[in-house]
Amino acid sequence: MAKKERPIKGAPTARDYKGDVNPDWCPGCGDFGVLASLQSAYAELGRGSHDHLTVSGIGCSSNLPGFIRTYGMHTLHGRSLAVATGAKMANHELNVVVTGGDGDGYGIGGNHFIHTMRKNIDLLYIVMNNETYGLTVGQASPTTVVGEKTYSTPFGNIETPLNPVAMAIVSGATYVARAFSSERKQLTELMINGMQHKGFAFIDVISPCITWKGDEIFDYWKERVNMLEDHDTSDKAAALEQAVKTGHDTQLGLFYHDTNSQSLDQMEPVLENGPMAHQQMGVTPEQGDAIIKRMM
Amino acid sequence: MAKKERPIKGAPTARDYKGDVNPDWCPGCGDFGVLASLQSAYAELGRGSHDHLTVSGIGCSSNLPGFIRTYGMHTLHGRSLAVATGAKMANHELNVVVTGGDGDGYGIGGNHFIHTMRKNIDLLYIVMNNETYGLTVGQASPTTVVGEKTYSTPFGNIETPLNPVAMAIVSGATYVARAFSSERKQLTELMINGMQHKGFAFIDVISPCITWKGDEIFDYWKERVNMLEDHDTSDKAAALEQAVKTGHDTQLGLFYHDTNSQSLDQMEPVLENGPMAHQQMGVTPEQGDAIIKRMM
Amino acid sequence: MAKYDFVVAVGGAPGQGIDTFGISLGKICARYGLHVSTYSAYQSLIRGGHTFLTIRISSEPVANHGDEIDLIIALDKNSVEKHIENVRPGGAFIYNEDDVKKAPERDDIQLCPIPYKKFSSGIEDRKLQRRALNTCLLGTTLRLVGAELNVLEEIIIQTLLKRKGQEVVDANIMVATAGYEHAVENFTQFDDKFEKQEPALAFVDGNSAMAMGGAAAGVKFYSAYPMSPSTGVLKWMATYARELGIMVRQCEDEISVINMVIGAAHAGCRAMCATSGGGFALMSEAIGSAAMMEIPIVVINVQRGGPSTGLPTKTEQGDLWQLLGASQGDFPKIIVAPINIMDGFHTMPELFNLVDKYQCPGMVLSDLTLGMGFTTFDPASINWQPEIDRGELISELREMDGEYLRFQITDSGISPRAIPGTPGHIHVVATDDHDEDGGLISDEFTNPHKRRDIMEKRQRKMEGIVKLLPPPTLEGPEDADVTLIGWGSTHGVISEASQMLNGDGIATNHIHFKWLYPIDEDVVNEVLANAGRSIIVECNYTGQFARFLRGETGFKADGHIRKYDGEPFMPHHIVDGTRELLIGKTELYVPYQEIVV
Amino acid sequence: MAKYDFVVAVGGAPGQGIDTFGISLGKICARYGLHVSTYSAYQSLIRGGHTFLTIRISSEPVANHGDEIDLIIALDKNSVEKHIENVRPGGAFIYNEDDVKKAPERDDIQLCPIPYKKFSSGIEDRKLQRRALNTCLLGTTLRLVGAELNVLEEIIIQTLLKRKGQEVVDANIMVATAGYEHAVENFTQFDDKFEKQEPALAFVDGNSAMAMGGAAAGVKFYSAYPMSPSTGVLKWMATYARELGIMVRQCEDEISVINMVIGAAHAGCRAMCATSGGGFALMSEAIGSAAMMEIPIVVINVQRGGPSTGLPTKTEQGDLWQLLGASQGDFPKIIVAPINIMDGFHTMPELFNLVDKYQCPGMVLSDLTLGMGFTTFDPASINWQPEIDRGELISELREMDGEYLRFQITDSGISPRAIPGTPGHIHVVATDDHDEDGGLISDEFTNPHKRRDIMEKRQRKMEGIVKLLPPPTLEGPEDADVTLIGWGSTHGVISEASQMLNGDGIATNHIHFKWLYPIDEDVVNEVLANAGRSIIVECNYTGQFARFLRGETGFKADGHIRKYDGEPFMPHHIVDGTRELLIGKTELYVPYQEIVV
Ligand SMILES: Cc1ncc(C[n+]2csc(CCOP(=O)(O)OP(=O)(O)O)c2C)c(N)n1
Ligand SMILES: Cc1ncc(C[n+]2csc(CCOP(=O)(O)OP(=O)(O)O)c2C)c(N)n1
Ligand code: SF4
Ligand code: SF4
Ligand SMILES: [Mg+2]
Ligand SMILES: [Mg+2]
Repeated sequence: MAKKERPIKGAPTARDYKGDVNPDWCPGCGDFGVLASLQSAYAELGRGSHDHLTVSGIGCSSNLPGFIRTYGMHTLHGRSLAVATGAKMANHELNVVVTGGDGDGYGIGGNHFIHTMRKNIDLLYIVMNNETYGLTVGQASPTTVVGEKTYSTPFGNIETPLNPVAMAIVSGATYVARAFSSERKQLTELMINGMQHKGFAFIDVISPCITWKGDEIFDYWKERVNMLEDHDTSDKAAALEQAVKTGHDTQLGLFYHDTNSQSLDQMEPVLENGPMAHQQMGVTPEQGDAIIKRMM
Repeated sequence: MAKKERPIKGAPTARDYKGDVNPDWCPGCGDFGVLASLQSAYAELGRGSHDHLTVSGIGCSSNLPGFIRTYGMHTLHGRSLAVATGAKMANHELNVVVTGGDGDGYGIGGNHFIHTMRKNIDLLYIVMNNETYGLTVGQASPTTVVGEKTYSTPFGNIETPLNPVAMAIVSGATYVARAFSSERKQLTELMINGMQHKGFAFIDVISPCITWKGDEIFDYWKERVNMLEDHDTSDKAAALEQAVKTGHDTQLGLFYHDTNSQSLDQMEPVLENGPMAHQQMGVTPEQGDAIIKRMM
Repeated sequence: MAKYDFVVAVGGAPGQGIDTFGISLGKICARYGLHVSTYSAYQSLIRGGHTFLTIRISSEPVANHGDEIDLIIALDKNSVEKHIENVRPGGAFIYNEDDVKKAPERDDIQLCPIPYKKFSSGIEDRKLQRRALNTCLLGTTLRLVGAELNVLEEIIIQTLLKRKGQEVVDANIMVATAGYEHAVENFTQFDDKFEKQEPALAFVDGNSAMAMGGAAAGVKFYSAYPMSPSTGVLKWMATYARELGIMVRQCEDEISVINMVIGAAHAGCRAMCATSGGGFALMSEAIGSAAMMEIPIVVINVQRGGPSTGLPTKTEQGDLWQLLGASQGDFPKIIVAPINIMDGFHTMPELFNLVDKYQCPGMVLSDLTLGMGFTTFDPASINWQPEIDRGELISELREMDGEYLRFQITDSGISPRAIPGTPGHIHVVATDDHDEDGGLISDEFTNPHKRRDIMEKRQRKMEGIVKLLPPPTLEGPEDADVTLIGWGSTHGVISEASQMLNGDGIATNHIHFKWLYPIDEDVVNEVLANAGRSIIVECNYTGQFARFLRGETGFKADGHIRKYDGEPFMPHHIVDGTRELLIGKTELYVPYQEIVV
Repeated sequence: MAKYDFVVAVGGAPGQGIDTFGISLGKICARYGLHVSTYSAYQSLIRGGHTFLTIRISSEPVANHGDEIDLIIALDKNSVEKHIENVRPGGAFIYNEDDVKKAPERDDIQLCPIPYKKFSSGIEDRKLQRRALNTCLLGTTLRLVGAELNVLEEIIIQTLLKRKGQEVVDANIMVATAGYEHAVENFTQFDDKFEKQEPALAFVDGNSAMAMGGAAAGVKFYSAYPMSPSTGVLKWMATYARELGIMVRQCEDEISVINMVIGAAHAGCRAMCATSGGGFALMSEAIGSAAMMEIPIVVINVQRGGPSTGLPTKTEQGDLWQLLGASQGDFPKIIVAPINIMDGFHTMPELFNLVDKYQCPGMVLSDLTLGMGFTTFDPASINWQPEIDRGELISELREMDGEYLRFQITDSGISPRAIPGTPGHIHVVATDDHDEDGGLISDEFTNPHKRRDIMEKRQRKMEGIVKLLPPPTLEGPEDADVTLIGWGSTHGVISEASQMLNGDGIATNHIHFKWLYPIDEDVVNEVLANAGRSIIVECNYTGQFARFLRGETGFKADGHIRKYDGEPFMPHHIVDGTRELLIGKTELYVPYQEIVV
């Protein structure tokens, strides 16, 4: 989608981040809320729209970069975090936001998920978790609950779902939250703070799929979510304890925020001279001589 | 390695599980201790040696199946857990043990690691964690500590290592332990209990590489390890708290043991008629007719 | 009886029940003993998507969706606008008159507006009302083609009663009847009408047919990661898992999928998986590992438009080179491309017997046209108990002279294979190269002579395989002026084009390849010796098969017809292309796609 | 000066410092201005491993390890037993006499036992004592070939002083001197001796040469997952990362490696990675994605013995088809196989300019022989500032008429590429197919005409590329009786075999392919028109290049020489094979590997 950069007059608004293409999601899809929040969050951040790069994998949710007015990459299924890491390392002045689905991020992309967090790459990763493979017509995903009948589990799923929030804390993410696509205000705030956080920020967003989960899915979630309160976000063990809690309720909010650790770009000495993409290319004659000398 | 099954007279001993090929590890390698413990554990279990299947990936540690007298598979780098899952699902009467290295299991194999645990496949997974890619001559691995100079990090590693024990607990392993290859007795016991545990049993074994870490590496570990004590292995939150502890000491022992959850083969209805590999193949005429009827 | 050949197409948005329409009409045809071939031009299920399903119905077996559409049913306004021009003159167009402000204008066809709101006003549940539209228009359709309404009623009961209940059944029957009756009163029937013929047929899609073939071949383990257009195989397997005793596992990614298949196959099950191009790319490393460990597996690649994520809902024959090149190094492997939907069924036991015998990976190259297309078949043509030959498989203790050598060097290259759990045959299989007893060549010692021996042992299996694979088929006159050459899924459409050319006085024959690798140069060249002016027809840009065939046999075709716009060939594309090529202005003809969805 | 040509080989266990021996001797030769080519037959570093390093030294440029060994140095007992027969008659054999109970028996060579224990008894540190053995025997070696000891001393200081300290330096110099002096007194020098020539050369391995070429080409991002035999590229990059300002990242797997490269390249860096066969298989999906998103990347595959994990420490040219078939569908790509070590250096900027211009993936096919082999080169022959042409890259706001279309349809197929961060050019790149402005064809709408246009746009780039790629080279007489045809790393050995055949009166020329894909059929056939009786020489089982070449050009060779035992060709293998093939008993000759490690 070509999205001619609109001249922004005055403070940017969410409208300035609207793409030229209308979202092709089913009416009522939870992803609309995430898109709207992200547009607000970008606007709030106040940088030029060309300073953002929105990277996704493949899935309904991963179509998002097409609907937003920033640079975008719609990469391979499961590979968004690796591509985004490469882009961030090449130009750490870009604000790189990664969006995708639970299948994309926790299924096929699981290895990049844990290792990108371990390395504390300075990204905001937003997963639209609808507990299904939406685009491929509703198979069980790594977050599908036990017992659920799906395209691939006609007699009910027998595999325990994974816990993205707990996984993120353990893996080394330094900003870990859960949100709900219908709780737009909280979601937007978490996004803004996540973009401002220097390090890996992760938001697991409950973003229901009405097509494969049925119309009642929003009510199901509205009835269960409640806000994480009286919680010390700097305490890792406490965050984990909250994260592994099971039961009827699902907590929303910021679970963990590590403000001490440095992100990889902050620790990488070769970035001292500015973004790689803008540094001098090649080898100077002096450098070349020094190299050759060691070979003689 | 062809390993003619030796007739076992009386109770089997570790010797009965010795392969025909001598380990090709560097003298002093930590993996010797793991091999010896595994041979003892197999013997202790008392089943026929052909009832075991030892599966590995690629790496120094992954050469282990060649040195042990059971059925063995030396699969692709990082893929042992997936192959082992397939074998277990095909014949759940086999005792399937998976062995490998930290690079194999936590690096390239990371996605299978978390998902095999999530599904609570009935395997024993032993990782010989030497905090390096031994076979490829000593690059940083996902467990290499910050600051370490390696082949790939000549100026010191800047990436935070991952925490296998915490990761395992969060991912859904139901038996999670850490051991040290020099603490043979504890290791053997953990292996036996792990094999007997119905579900995914995981042992992260500190198994030092003297070639890339230097001769002092054993002393380094001996000085740090101590036993996990006064710990309730059925308490997940407590196990996690122990697991995420940082500092000078490294705890050995069983962190978490969930005796309630069922393993996937126990929950899978198609296994009610015995191992897949021995069930009747094909479609009976009656079944065929029933299928066709739905297509008419 | 004169040949009956009629094409119906139905357009609408996802969620409007196009599939249901297609399956119901297909089953009705099947009950009439009429043959069907369908093609669905669709998009991923998200808003704005549009589907256009073509259903060709014939008194004779048919394997493409034809050139012309006799009757179109538009389920939404969009379809009215998009497809009004796609009906052949003299055809008919059925639509919901509530959808359109101004009736479509075409005076060379019969326009059949249906007052659906009126017919369905009795349905209180709004959603149900919306969803029953397709059944109403199907009622109208049946009348136009001269089929009986009660067959539809039976099918409504069969498919909906248990899942949806009486209310839904009643509503559907009510609107179907209204649609039918309205046609009786207002519209003219087509001259050619449905006539029952024996036997009654069954109706199946290509992915299910392959799954069924796998089940018949004795598959006991199936793993998958969803990927269009292959997911139907998973669906069939998951649906029948319990009934047939098949272990079905959905995995975290395609790498896991194939490695599980390898593990399950090693432990003694016939095991397979299906994916599409990108998933296959991820599997490619493990293909070589199966060959090295000499474990028989079957991998199905249902091709879609590439490159990369490409066109998930469109067709292509673009993965041939990917399969030929999958994984590093040289190793035994078999590649087969079923030539039509039911051939997908028959191929599976054939292939499983081969891979079991030769202990190597087998790859099936299907595509979206085949995998997601539907056909009818005679239930009697299905052999549910094909021969199952597991080759030299050892699962019990036995007398041996000397040690068991898993990779024993033999003349055939085949070494008896013991499965874990078998007493007396303990061994290790490895992806590192190894000697006869499995000892590693690479790490522990590296002996070029042993390596050469074991490499030659493995590759000798190819000599056995190539002898067992049937040669390409030759249809039509032996000495024709024109020879159309194709592979895999295009058999039906090329076959028909060839008949049309012959009908037009251009003597044409048709050589078709199903077994693609290994190729026996001499045998194939013997068949190709029958070629007249040769034209290779394939559904990709670079002529993947043409380049491969030339490399293996030296055969260079005189011309090429290629399509790479995502839509499958229609017979006239090939007929027109052949004419153009005969004029000789060009060596490559790329048909223009007239129907745009 | 007469041509000097001398082959030294050293055998021992890992940890005994064979590499050090090789690098020191190589550097000494380089300082003498002598040319060197090395081949190391080795195994993975674990106990029981054995390494045999062959170092050919010549007054003229040389690019293979030769046929005969003049002098062998055995660092352990194992090597004494294994290699005593490998010295040519008249050669010499140096060994540590403490190692052997009974002196080796050969009276046609000079045996040179060294009393190492005695020489090194002054070294107190046992480990140091053990490790200095190679230096001692190198001292002896230098005397036998007529080189001066002080050059070695300089090198010991250069390489050891900073890293290991004075004590280690002193110990090494001491034993080197003892070894040298002992030879002065006890052994006879070879007749042909080292003579200094100008210019002094530098000494480098193939992986480093490619890394250097990448750095010179302006690579700013390098990611890797370790895999033999490609890991040397990572090592060089990691070593020089800070000095040259290159971002080097080790990843969790090869999938991550290539996807990071794609991300970095999209954000504006020249980016590359290196791996071997199995790692490349994992990367294959992303190759197609780079082509679809039109992002220029470079991937190096340093081939090793396959299939699967195969022979990690052995060589093969077995991945050609893997590269040809990597990823589903058809897309623009470039495959190049450097013909010798320094060509690896020069190839990188050439390839980067091409992929930047055509915005597509470039693949480099090296192999173990090249990647882990060493050569000497004239520092003046290195261009550290090659032309860097980034093609149509936009990184600043500019005047435009109308909208920026990332995938603008142009005659060349090239569309100007803006990098993220550039004002005024916001766009999305996608692995789904798309139209000119990046809008998705597949999911949102599916238009066969747009698809065809964009597919043709992409593929038009191939027409531009193929015109820029140099044709295969022809060396030797134009009208020869025999033509040897090779590709990639075998250039040096085929070239020498061709000269030998000419010397023996068999008029031979040599056609060599470096740029493998795309191939211009007409241009290549013009070169091949010079072929006499043609023989394709390659290092794999199925004749991957022969089959590919025939497919692209129709050219069928008269005979084939193939090797697939893990060891590289020696010149006489090709000479012998050519003679056999000329007799005409066979079409395929597979040389016997005489030297077994
Ligand atoms: C390698 C590969 N495997 C499979 C697919 C098919 N595929 C496309 S989207 C998708 C699932 C998407 O699920 P999720 O990421 O949860 O996104 P959602 O559609 O639910 O938003 C799959 C499996 C693919 N494109 N590539
Ligand atoms: C796909 C693939 N990538 C890379 C390699 C190369 N490789 C072989 S062993 C190894 C690392 C092994 O490390 P680890 O698993 O920790 O085992 P260790 O040798 O330390 O015991 C690597 C990267 C490979 N064989 N396959
Ligand atoms: S299928 Fe589900 S996830 Fe996809 S767009 Fe529709 S509602 Fe959203
Ligand atoms: S390199 Fe390290 S891990 Fe490998 S065998 Fe030697 S000591 Fe063990
Ligand atoms: Mg999802
Ligand atoms: Mg390790």
